[in-house]
Formats: sequence, structure tokens, C-alpha cells
Amino acid sequence: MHFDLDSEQRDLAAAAADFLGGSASPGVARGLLDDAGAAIAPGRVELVKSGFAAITVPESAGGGGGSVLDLAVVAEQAGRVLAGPSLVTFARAAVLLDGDDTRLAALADGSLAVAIHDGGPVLDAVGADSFLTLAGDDIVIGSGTVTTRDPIDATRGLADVEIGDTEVVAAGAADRWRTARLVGQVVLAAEGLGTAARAVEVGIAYTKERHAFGRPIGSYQAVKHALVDAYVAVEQLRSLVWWGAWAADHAPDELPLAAAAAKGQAAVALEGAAETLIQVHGGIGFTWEHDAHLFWRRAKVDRFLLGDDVAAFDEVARIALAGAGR
Amino acid sequence: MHFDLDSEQRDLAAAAADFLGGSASPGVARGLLDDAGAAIAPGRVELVKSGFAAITVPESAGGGGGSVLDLAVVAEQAGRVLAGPSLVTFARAAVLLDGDDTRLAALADGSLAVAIHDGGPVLDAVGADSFLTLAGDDIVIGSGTVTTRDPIDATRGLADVEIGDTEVVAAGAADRWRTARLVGQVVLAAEGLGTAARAVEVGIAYTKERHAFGRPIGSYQAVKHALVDAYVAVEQLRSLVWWGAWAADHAPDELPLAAAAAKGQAAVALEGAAETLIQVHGGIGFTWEHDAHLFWRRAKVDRFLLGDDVAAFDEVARIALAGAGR
Amino acid sequence: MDFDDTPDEAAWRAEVRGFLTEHKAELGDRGTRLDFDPEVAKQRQALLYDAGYVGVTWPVEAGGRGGTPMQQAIIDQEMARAGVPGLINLIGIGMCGPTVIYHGSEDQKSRYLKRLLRGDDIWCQLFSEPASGSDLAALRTKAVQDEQGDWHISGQKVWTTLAHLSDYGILLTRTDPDVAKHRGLTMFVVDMKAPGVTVRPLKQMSGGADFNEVFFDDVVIKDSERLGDVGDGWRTALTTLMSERLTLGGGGTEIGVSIERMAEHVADRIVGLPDERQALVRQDFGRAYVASLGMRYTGYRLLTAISQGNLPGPEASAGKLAGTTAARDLADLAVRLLGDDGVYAAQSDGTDTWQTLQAVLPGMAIAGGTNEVLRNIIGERVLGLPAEPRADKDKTYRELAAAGA
Amino acid sequence: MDFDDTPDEAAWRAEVRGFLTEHKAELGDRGTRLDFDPEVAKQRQALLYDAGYVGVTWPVEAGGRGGTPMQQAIIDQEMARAGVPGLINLIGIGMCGPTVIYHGSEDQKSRYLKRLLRGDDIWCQLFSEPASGSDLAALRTKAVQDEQGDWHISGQKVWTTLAHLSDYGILLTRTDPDVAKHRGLTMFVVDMKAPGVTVRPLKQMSGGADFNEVFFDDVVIKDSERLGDVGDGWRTALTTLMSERLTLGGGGTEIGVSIERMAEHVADRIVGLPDERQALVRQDFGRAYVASLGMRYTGYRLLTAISQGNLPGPEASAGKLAGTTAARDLADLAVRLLGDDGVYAAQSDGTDTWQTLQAVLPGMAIAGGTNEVLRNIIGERVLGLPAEPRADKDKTYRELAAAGA
Repeated sequence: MHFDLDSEQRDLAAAAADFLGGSASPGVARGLLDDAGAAIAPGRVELVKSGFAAITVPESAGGGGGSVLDLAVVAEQAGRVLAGPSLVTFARAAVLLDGDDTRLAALADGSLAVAIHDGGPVLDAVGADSFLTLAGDDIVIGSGTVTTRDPIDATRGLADVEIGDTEVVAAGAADRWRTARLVGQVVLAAEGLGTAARAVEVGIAYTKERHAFGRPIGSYQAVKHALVDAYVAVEQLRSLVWWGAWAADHAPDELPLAAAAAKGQAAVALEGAAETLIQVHGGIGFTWEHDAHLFWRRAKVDRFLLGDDVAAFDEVARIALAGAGR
Repeated sequence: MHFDLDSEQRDLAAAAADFLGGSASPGVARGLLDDAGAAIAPGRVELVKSGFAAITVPESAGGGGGSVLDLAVVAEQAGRVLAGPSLVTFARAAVLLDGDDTRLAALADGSLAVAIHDGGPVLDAVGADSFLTLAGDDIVIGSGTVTTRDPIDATRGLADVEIGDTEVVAAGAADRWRTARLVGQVVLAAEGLGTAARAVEVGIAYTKERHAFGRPIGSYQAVKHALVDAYVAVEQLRSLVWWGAWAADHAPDELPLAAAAAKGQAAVALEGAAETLIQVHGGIGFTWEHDAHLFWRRAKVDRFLLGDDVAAFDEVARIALAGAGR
Repeated sequence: MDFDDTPDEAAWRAEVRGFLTEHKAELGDRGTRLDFDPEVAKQRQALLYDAGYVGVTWPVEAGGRGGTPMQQAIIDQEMARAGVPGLINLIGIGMCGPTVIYHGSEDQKSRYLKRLLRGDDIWCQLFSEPASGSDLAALRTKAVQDEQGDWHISGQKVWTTLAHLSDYGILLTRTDPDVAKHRGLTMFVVDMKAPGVTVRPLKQMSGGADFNEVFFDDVVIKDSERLGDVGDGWRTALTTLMSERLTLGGGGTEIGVSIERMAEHVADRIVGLPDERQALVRQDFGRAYVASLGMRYTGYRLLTAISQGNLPGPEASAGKLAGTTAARDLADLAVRLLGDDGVYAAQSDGTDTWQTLQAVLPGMAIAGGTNEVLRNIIGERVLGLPAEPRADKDKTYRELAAAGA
Repeated sequence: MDFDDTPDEAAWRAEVRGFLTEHKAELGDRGTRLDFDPEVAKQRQALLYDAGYVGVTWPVEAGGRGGTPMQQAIIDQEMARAGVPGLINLIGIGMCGPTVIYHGSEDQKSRYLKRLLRGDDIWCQLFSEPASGSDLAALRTKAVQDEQGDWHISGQKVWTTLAHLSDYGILLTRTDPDVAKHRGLTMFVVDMKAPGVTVRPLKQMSGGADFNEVFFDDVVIKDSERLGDVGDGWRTALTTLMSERLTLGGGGTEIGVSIERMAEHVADRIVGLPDERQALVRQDFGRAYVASLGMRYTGYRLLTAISQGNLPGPEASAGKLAGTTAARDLADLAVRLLGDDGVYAAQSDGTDTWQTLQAVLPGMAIAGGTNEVLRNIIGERVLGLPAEPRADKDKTYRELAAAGA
């Protein structure tokens, strides 16, 4: 049994942290809210250039030829600094374009700026010029009219999109669409893991320093236990993200359960961590200039992406109950 | 505005506490679990004799001619000491037998030992010789075959009952049946209020005395805040019980909402108080000889009586949403 | 038990209602708190004061009418009922004024109190600091007396509501760092237009700016503007905080969101959902609705106590605890019911009620005492549970500050 | 990342599995913990020990085979898989034995260890007392040395698993009340059949009796049965408690209820419910199921650490926190799904699995460290948050006892 990252993945995480942390940050996320003209970081061009975006694109198409787990490792680092665009978009595109080496190459070299359209607000629509969507049972690609709206979390690049002319990428490929969505849920959960873990770290650091009534507030049980509960939820999430990524790579029959579990736990753990972060900071925690609300904004938006947490837990129960007693 | 008990009701509470506390107690409740032959306290005969059981029976039929609020005041005291049989049974019977002065007199003088059959396990079936139930739209009374089962809370006198021959008490009286059930929910919530309030008191007393690491455990936030949350829930419940009882007496149109709210809050507040009581006691709290589990048993059973908490909250929402925007 | 007014209360209510009805056009409509125009708000308060409906519980000699808390509660209820906006100078009336009444000189009282009630001067309360939130007595703002007897103030306050509109403030300062931290404090009235006072709005995560930071750079205050004795500021501040609680009045029924409005929203949105989701929504909504009913009727118990001449104790804070949790859950549900619009900061029709509520609520569990501090207060003062041992009682402020506290 | 055995692990697993398969009839079936017959259980342990599968991680000279924690974890997994009951002397192996190994004399080691591993002697751990639960060092049981050097023990222990079947116990006592409470403790091996030892089963709220009270009335222990130095009992006890954590082995996947069995129950019962209730049940079950999956895969991370020769730190306790909440919610749901049977202690067919689980779980959030204590431990040792100030560090035990602590 080796249910842990290996040393290459740890190196990958370090490299990703280095690259992503060099430009993205909660401060950049706040800047996007303050100024609609500001650019998301690291941004689509830099993210593609770094090679991290195309980790799961085959080497034959100019990608990294890596695993979903590799991508999840990077996604966690992206989540820590609220980076954008989301690796969820690239992960799903890589699955949807499977076999279409021309478009995969365009995805990997940045000439195809794609987002995935599920029928509601589109993640990373801002800056995308092409949209993959499911038409009947066919996966199609086309242009789209993008209508941006006032964002809660501006790093998600969400917008309403009306799809224009399309052409078929893969016919009769509803299964592949589903798989791509499950992989997307795992990568989304990996980003949530990073965001939640970072929120807990920030909370811990503050409560060690901040004093009230002659001692650090982290010594008070109310504060300490809230952070512990958030930490425990994050570590459970980490296990589920790893399992989900492993299942995407090696055990497709486990993927539906693992992806739903990771998606649901991510929504709950991230929301809990972000709310705890604000609460342990007291007054400063709900000011605009503090980073706490940027983690919180991510939490409030992510819980609705790729289905909400309620749907995820329902799906977990359906799968578990369908399998009961077999 | 006088949303409070008046001095007569306070005297009534004191008298009820005196009478009920003279025989009933968690110790008696434990005894009922240890020895199936032991008698519930104060028991049907004594409770009738005291006059408390027939508070809501009209004076013309030999009852107290009091209000549902009066009965709720007594029920709270009954809940504090886990007394039985339940005043819920008497409250419902008084409504169901309305106008039938002969039977009401028998209820008030104890010659009619009745329980109410809703279709599931019957509260206070143990020791009852007659059963009121709804047949079609008629309220009927009849004998029944009582099958006792291994109880969780033996003070509730729950048993399965198969109804025998019946005669009609009131024809076309489905509305009255519903009202009786709503009144029953309020009185059940009042008993729950007493039990929960007492559980919080016991918890407070213990955590003031018990020391760990050189100070009373009640000074630790984890313990203190758990008790505060339980206390706050109990005080919210108290307000809802009073409102429900007032509505039963004076505002029948508010009764469905008030009864459902009280029922739901009672289930949640009592369960929370009982679980907190065990938790703050540590090891001693889950021993047979400690009283904590007797409060807990009451909580685990009561939440299912007269519909469960899930049904109660659903009903609250239905009523609130039906009234929205009117 | 009843929900009826006593004859006296009914008469008072009729009088108040009559006045509000008659003057509704002048008094305007209750909108959001940030909407109101300060000048209009001051005129409104003057109109109400001149009619005798502001500061009714204050002593006559302080500009009030020596009325009862219940009279005040009825005014609050009737203003809410009539949709008349609240008073702009609420903090002045609830906190600053009472402190001046108890601790001010006759000269201060005559100069300040009536103008405060009329809304001629707006007041704010300058207690909290960046490094002293829950632990108020840890404040750092320094006041040093010069040879003329004037005080020189340097430091920073924060979370100051209305500072940007205020004419005066009550200011808690540290005048002696070499005694225990509660003992070296002194309170003053400060002229908010004095040289050296800088007010900066503090933007919250919701985008609103309900609070300010206030900087004091060698601001000079005459010793005659002192409230209470030198070094006695903690006791003076307790008067202020106690008065704050009493300002609550008929409160306790609000959870930061109108439950009726929320019910309309849910009723509106639920019909579009599959039956199974509707059941889930009803379960969440039902629980939160029960919490709001619990608060409303607990508020009536408080009002009953007030009606009988009693003053609410710390148990009045229990409502806030129950309320913030319920409000959070309601806001969550409200946004969830927006469907696709829930990921944006406003609905497609431009309204943003629920998203804004969602962003305001985290602050509500903190402002006015974090939920954790409220639990301590209720646990200790209502339930009688023992306090935590205090590490800072036997040390001077200077020693504590050196240790990072 | 993989879930596969290394070649060594696979070989070991095959060997263990082969043995268990071959001897399944002798080893018997895993039933409830209370079912087992002590004599049968001792024979089972002897059989496993003689085959080399008990105490594999113990040093060879202590009767073990100097194996790895992963070998032990594989034995645990295979025994569970084969449905073989657990070892009766688990506390002896996990806690008492290691304490003897570290702190016992050569004579004690040779007399006790091998018999303990074989199950020839059953052992218990006598630490907790009525007045010292979480605060173990507050214990009162007195040990006084007479002129011959023998120790005389008086006092009471509680929560002692297996005391009624035990031959020996490790006993923590107070030998000096006039020093700080952690410093006046001394540990002994006590003969549980010695005169003056009385064991009384302690009935729990579930009706079971998994624990005992043990009374010591002038029980005499030779000084040669001391473990560690006089006054050094706290350090000795830390060895015991540290070993307890390591006993966990491949644990972390259990939440006191088999999630598969629970899923069967839900699947069974849910079909009879209206669609809307089914959705509510799935929501609750889905959340608890995710918690159980989270624990299972976190357990695999722990096992991975063990497989690589690392020892689990205090973070291993995190599982218990997540687990007790999930288990409580699952038990609640399970009983709820019984419908009318949920108000009785057993279903109409006489089974009482879910009602019993419901009654056992409140104890699970307490036994082995309350959830509150676990949160302190994780907060301080894993997250590095500061400890609370301790009021009892600078006082002698006698002073604290006089103050009621």
C-alpha cells in the first residue's frame, strides 16, 4: 500500500507552488473585484505556457502525459493562492477532446482557449473563445456569446454563455461527457482542498499571535476547537481527493462514488474553513482588506459548481445504496 | 403585553413540582427499566387523584376547568422528573371527549383509564383499559389488546395496541381529532421543556463542582459553550410552548403553526440537552447508575411521538410558505 | 397571558401612531440603512424630538421626558410598523448620552444632551482598537496631560459607526500604563472636527462601509471634557456598555433578515424545484423559521419584562446567538434557491438582496461581541458557570504589552 | 500511489491468510465483543501466539519476533477478513506489555511477557479514577511503603476493561502528595487475585458492562513489582499511553458501525418511504457515508505511513473526531428508519442492533478521551496552537486536593 504522493509528485507540487505563488494570490483576487479590468493570475496564457494546464494532455499532442493525480497535485497548489483559470476546465477539455490530437495540441499550446458549457454559468468563460458542450449525445465545440456579470469570486471567470455555431467533436459520447465531469469534480475538489488548507493555516497563524485577556486567542478552546474541526475536515478531504484522482486514473468503476464524495466534502470543508477563518479573526476578518473573504468567496461559489453539495451527497447515497448487499 | 406566567400559574407550577417530585424521579425511571414489575410514578391513579390530570376537563364534568396553558405549566414540571403517565394523554382525551360529560367525568375521576391510538405505538397504553381512536371521520372508543415491548423509556408506557370493539364518541369529528393532536403536541413540548431544562441544570451543577487540571470543568469554553447552546435552545422552546398553549386557548388559527414549531423545537432542544448532559459528565455520564441516560431515553423516544421532528419542521414550512405574501 | 397593551400602553400607542400617521410624508420611508441622507435624517430626528418621541426614558432635566422603557419600546414598534426610518443618532442616544448623564459635568450636560437628542449633533463611540476587540481594556490610545492640564491624544480606534458624520464622540484612552490594564483608562468627550482627527471608512467584505477607522494625531482635549475621574475610565465605560444593552428595547425579534420576506422568496422559488428538492428546502426553511419564531416570542418575554418595569439582563443576548446561526442558514438557503444566479453577486434582474445578506452575515456573528464572547457572558452571568482564570489581572498594562498581549 | 502490497507484505499476507484459513474452525467466528468465552479466547490467543502471530512487533527477547508494524497491521486486516475474533489480551499487548518491556526488571520480563502474549495471563490497565478522568495526574489511589519495603495500596480505579478476568494489572498510584501532582506518582504490577482487590462490573447506559470498578483495600505489593522509579510514574505512564496509540495499527477505518451493514439497512428500509422522505434520508446518509469514506481513506494514509516504517502521530486521533459524529448521525438515521419500532429497545423481530448502537455511541465520544480532550491534543500537538494556562502546575497535589481539584 502506498496511498500517498510520491517524491515526483511532491516536486511537482513544489514547482507548481513556486510558479502559481509567483503571480496569483488573494490580493490579486481582491484586485479583480476592485477593478473589472484587472487580469486574473496567472491567466490562461501563462498557465498554458507553464505546462501545468496540459498535464493530462497526452505527450503525443504536446501535453504532459501525466495523470489526473498529477493534475490534482497542481490544482491543490492553485487553490491555495486562488489562481485562475481553473484546472478543472483543462482537465475536462483533455478528456472531452480525447483522440482529437489537433485540438488537444491547440489546448496544450494555448491557441484554443476553451471553456466547458454545462447549461448554467460557465467556469472560465471570461477569456475563452471556444466552448465545449453536450448536444444530444454528441460532444460539440463552437463559439459563444459571453455575458459577464457581477462576480462573487472574480477568479472563477464565470459568465453566461450563449453557444453559437458548433461542430461535432465526438458523436455518441455521452459517457465521455460524464467521465469528464467526474474528473472535473475531482480537480475542483483538489482546488478546494488547497483553498481550505490554506484558510486553516492562515487562521492558525493569526490565533497564535493575536492576544486577548493576556494570552493568545488560539489557546481558547472555542477558537482552538473550531480550527481543529476545520483541519480534520480538510484532512478527510485530502484523502478523498487522492482517492478520486487515483480512481480517475486507475479504477473508472470507483470514480462516480469517489468524485461525488470528493465534491461534497470539498464544498462542506471549504465553507467550514472559510467561515472559521473569518470568525477567528474577529472584526478584522470581515474587512475588505483582509484576505479572509476571498477564501470565503471561493467557497460560496465553488459549492455550486459542477452540481451543488446537496446533489453530490444524494449521488453518494444513491450509489452506496444501489451497491448495498451485493 | 403580558407574555409570561401569572402568579397563579407560578403557584400551580410549585404545587405540581411538589406533588410530582414527591414520587417521580429519574431514579424511578431507572427502576422501571431494571424491573418490569415496578410502577410508573406518580401513576395514573395518583395523577388523577391529584387533579392535575383533569385540569382541562370542564368543571361541569368534575375537572379543573383550566386552560391548556395551565396544563402546560404542570406538564413542564412532570417533564423535569420524568413523571408518567403523560399529561399529553389527558390533554388529548379532554378535547376528544368534549361534550361527553359522562366520559369526561370518568376521565376526571379515574374510572376511565384511556389512551389515544394514532396507529403506531400507543403512549400510556400500559395501564389503559380504553382507547380513543379515529375511525374514518369518527372519534371512537373501545377496548384493546395491549402488547408491551422492551422499552427505551419505560415511563412512556408505550405498547402496541390492537383495538377491539368500539363505539362512536363523536361522528364526523376529524377536525376535533386534529385539534386534540395539536394540543397534544404542545403538551408534549411542555414536558420536553421540563426535561431539557432539568438536564441543563444538572449539567451546570456538575460542571461547577467537577475539577480537571486545577479548575472547574465548567470554566472551559468547550463545556461552557455547549451548556449555553443547550440553555438557549431551551429558552427558545419555553417561548414556543407558551405561545402554543396560548394559541390552543385563544387563537385556534395560530395553533397548527405554533404546535408544529413547539413539537420540532422540543425534539431538537431535548436531544441536544440530553446529549450535552452525557458529554459534559465524561465517563460517569454514560453509566447506568447516573441519571443522564434517563433524560436521554426520554429524548430519543419523545422525538418520535405525535409525528417526528422532520414532519414537524416540514409542517412549519408548509404553513409559513402557504401564508407567504398574503 | 396576553399580547395586549395595558390601557396606558394603548393610549400611548394611539398617540404615537397618530403622530406618525399624520407626519408620515415628512418622516419618509424606511429603506436600507445606507440609503439615508444625513441631513434628512437629522431633520426627521428633530421633528420626532420636538414632538416628544426621542429619548422618552431620559430624565426631564437631560432633555427627555422621564418615561418608561415600555413607552420607548412602543415607539420603536410603531416606527417599524409605519415604515419610518430609525433615528440617525441611535448610538448617541443609547450609549454616549447616558454616559454624559452619569459622568458628565453640568456644563457638559447642558451643552450636549438636548442637541444630541434632537439630532443637531451626531455622536459616536470610540472604544474598540485594532489590538483590542473582545478584550476592550487592552486598548493602546494614549492620553497624556500637559502642564496646562490639556490632554494630548494619539492612537487609533476602529469599528466606529457614524464617525464620518459625527460631531462628537466618547473616547476611551489609556492615561496610565503602569497599573493593571483596567485601571489606567480615562474617558473624554472629543470634538470630531478637532485638528488631528482623521476618519477613514472601513470597507467590509460585503462592499459596504458601516464602520470607520479613526486616527488621533496629537489631538488636544481640555480637561473639562473628561467624563469621570482620571483612571476611572473602565467604570465609566461599563455605564456605556450597560446602556447599550438597554437600548435593545423591544429588540430580539430581528435576525438581520425579515423572515416574512424570506418566506416570500422561498415560496416564490420553491415551486420550480423537483418535489424531492422541495422537501429538502422545506426541512431547512422549517428549522430556520422555528428559530425565528423562537426569537420573536422570546422577544415578547423581554418586552413583558420591560412592560413590568424590569430591565433585561444578559439573557437578552441569547437571542443573538440563536439568531446569527438561523440567519446564516436562511441566507444560505436563499442564495441556493437563486439557482444559477447564486454564483453571481446579483441576480439577472440586478437585485442582490440575498447575496448581500450572505456577505453581511459573517460580520453579524462578530460585531457587537463575537458569538464566543456572548457564550462566555451567558455562561458566566446567566448560568453561573465559573470564569476562566485570567492571566492578565495581576500585571500592569506595560508588562502585558511587552509580552505581546 | 497504489493500494497494493509490497512483495514482502504480499508474502506475509499469504502466510497469515493460509494459517487463518487452515485453522478457521479452531479460531471461531467473530461475534459481538461480549459474546466471547474467556477460556476459548485464551486458547485462541495461545494458538495464534504459538504460530507466531501475536506480538510480532515485540523484541524477540520479550517473546515477540521483532517484526514491523505493517506485519501487525496485515495480521489485523486478515483476522478481520477471516472473521476471526480479536485477541482477548489486547490491552495487555498494547499497553501493559510495552510498559513492562521499557520499565520492568529482567525478572518481571521473564515472568510476565511471554505468558501475556500467549494469553496465559490476562492484563488490565489501572489508571483512571472517579475523580481523575481527562486529568489523569489528579489520581488519588495511595501507595505507602512500610518498613519492610512493601507497598500498601488503597483507593479506587474505574473504567477498567477486563479487570474481572485479569490476572495482573499495571497500577498507577500516588506515593507523594507533597510535590506537584505529576511528580508524586509511581507505577506497579499488581496481582489482581491478591487479597484486598475487589472488582465490580460497571453497567453502562446501553445495559452492557464493558468496564469495571476496582477497589484496593490495603493491597500489598512487593517493591520488586514496581515499574520505573518511585515518583517517576507519570513518565512510566506516558510509555503506556504512547503504546496505546500505536496499538491502533491499521485502524481508523471503523466508526463503531459497519458502514456496509448500515447501507444494507438503509437500502432495506428506504423503499417503504414516500419519495420526499427518501430524499431526506439520502441526504443524511450521503453525508455520513462520505464521512466514513473519508475515514477509510485517511486510514489508508496511516497504513501507508506504517508500511514505510513511520509511526502514526497524534493526527491519528483525528479520525475518532470525524467518526463519532458520523456514527452518531448514522445511528440516529438507522433508528429513525425503524419507523414505529424506533421507540422500543428492540424491533418486533427481537433484533436490537440499531437501538443498541444508539445507546453505545454517547460513550464512544467519551471513552478513550473525550472529543474535547482530543480536540485539545490535535490543536496543540498537530496544529501547534498554544496550550491553555495551567492553574495546577505550580501547586502540590495536597494543595490542589484541598481546593477541591
